Amino acid sequence: MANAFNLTRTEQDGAVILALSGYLDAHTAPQFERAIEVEFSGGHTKMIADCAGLDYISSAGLGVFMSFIEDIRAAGGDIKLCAIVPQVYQVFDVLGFPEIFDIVDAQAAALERFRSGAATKEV
Amino acid sequence: MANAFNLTRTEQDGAVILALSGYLDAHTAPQFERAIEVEFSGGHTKMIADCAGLDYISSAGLGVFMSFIEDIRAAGGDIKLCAIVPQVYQVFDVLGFPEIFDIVDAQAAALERFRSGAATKEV
Amino acid sequence: MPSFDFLLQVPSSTDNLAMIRDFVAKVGEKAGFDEKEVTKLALAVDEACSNVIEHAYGGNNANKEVRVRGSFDAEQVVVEVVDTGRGFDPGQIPVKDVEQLVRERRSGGLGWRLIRSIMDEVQYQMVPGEKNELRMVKKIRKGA
Amino acid sequence: MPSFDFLLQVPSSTDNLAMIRDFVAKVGEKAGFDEKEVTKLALAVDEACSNVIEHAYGGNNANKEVRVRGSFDAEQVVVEVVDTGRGFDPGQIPVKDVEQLVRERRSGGLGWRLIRSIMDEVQYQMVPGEKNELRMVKKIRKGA
Ligand SMILES: Nc1ncnc2c1ncn2[C@@H]1O[C@H](COP(=O)(O)OP(=O)(O)O)[C@@H](O)[C@H]1O
Ligand SMILES: Nc1ncnc2c1ncn2[C@@H]1O[C@H](COP(=O)(O)OP(=O)(O)O)[C@@H](O)[C@H]1O
Repeated sequence: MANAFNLTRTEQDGAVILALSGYLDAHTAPQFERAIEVEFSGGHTKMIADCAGLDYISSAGLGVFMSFIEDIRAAGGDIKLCAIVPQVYQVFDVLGFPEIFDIVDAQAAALERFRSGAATKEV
Repeated sequence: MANAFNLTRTEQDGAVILALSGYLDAHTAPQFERAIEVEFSGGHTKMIADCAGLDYISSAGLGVFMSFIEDIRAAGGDIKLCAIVPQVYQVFDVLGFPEIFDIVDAQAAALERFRSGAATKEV
Repeated sequence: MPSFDFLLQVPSSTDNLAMIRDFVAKVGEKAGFDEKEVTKLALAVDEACSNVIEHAYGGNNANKEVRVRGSFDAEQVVVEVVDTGRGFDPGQIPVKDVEQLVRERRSGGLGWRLIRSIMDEVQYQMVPGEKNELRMVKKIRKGA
Repeated sequence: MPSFDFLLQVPSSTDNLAMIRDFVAKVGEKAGFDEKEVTKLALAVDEACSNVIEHAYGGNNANKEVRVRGSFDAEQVVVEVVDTGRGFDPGQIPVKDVEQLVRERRSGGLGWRLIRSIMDEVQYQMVPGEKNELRMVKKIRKGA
């Protein structure tokens, strides 16, 4: 069914990698929201959302990124996004997310940006 | 879309192999019917319907087999069916097709049955 | 468990059978049927709708509608197929086995057999001048 | 080309958004949209229906219905989303850009923006005591 959403968590070099797959809509966004909440309240502020397997996102999914990013950045961390497929990227793009979020090609590049302490985008 | 049906034709050892794939329903059955008609009127009476790629069949698809089999057998040929996946086989089975049609596991077995001149089932 | 109601209406065309199957399959999944049961449910409804398109409306006709209502609760799935075309009397369908149909070189006559073998209850009702309705019930067997 | 009419009605639950997207995607495919256009059309309707479920009905409620009508001809696809819940005035939706929403730690406020950026025409109509209807049109661009 085109409603399944999946989230797998790994850690690397002090960053939490959340690999998203499937459909992130108003039905599945709460699951993603809880995952970010758990990380943040557990003191993990360096997060990477690996979107390679993400087939679909609606505004409810985008909202999860929006509502956490300020607090995470204030705590010295960031949510970096990587490996977004074109049909999902067009949604981020039309709303202007690339100006606010750090979006890179691959996990390795996201990790590198945390390592090099690349300036976090600011709102 | 779960409506696509495809038919590819090859010949081997004097038999015509029609490989069916996708969904064979009231919408796509006419396409299969024309293919059988073309073979039969072209003098090809040894036919193998390779169902390995067939995901779905409804009674409209079954009807194509039913309406031609007598004439094809009367002309010394047969339609042998092979490689039917379980969820399609259950439809053939519930209607009693295995008692009437020669259904085997694989193309090779179907060819072998034409070669050995295995007795054609009779109605 | 409350009951859940779904409705799909499409133009009378065999081109839309795939959409009807997908709709019914999803209702079946939501009701808790396994993959095999879902496939059979979709087949029964495909047969019913193919009959509506071919017989009740006499072929594809974009101005006529095929209406499929699917609902379920903890016990059963109910699917109703409604048309506004020509009605008929299912009691008059000749009962012929496949052997006989093959001998007569018939390509039809199996749809009703499939519907009856798949569904637990089948009722056909004509409301003259209004609609024809085929109501089919499939029970949900726990742990089956 | 005649016009073709499709209708889907499902209980008000985000669980059914996938079914709505699939339905709309198929209507878009039949109308001749390419994959990219189909995805955008389904997204706009997802947003509209998510709003109905969340705002018009105030959350999942199996007793309320979300109704989606899709139709097309050679020129355009029209999708109407109908509810019988609380209506609203789209003119009152504050226009905030993403920067501002992020600063306010808001998780919402982008749905309408997406709908308007995807569809060519958007009209919202309240028929008090009866229904609310959001009508969205997307033109079919030949060879686009
Ligand atoms: N919905 C319907 N409206 C009118 N006539 C129908 C309908 N369904 C079935 N029939 C009649 O019953 C007969 C048997 O139907 P069925 O078993 O499905 O086989 P088939 O449709 O392949 O002939 C049909 O040939 C038709 O005359
Ligand atoms: N169908 C609807 N019924 C009632 N209110 C709505 C509806 N759609 C939108 N709204 C109102 O408009 C606001 C903006 O909607 P939208 O841009 O989709 O963002 P979001 O739904 O994420 O808040 C909503 O917060 C809500 O107050």
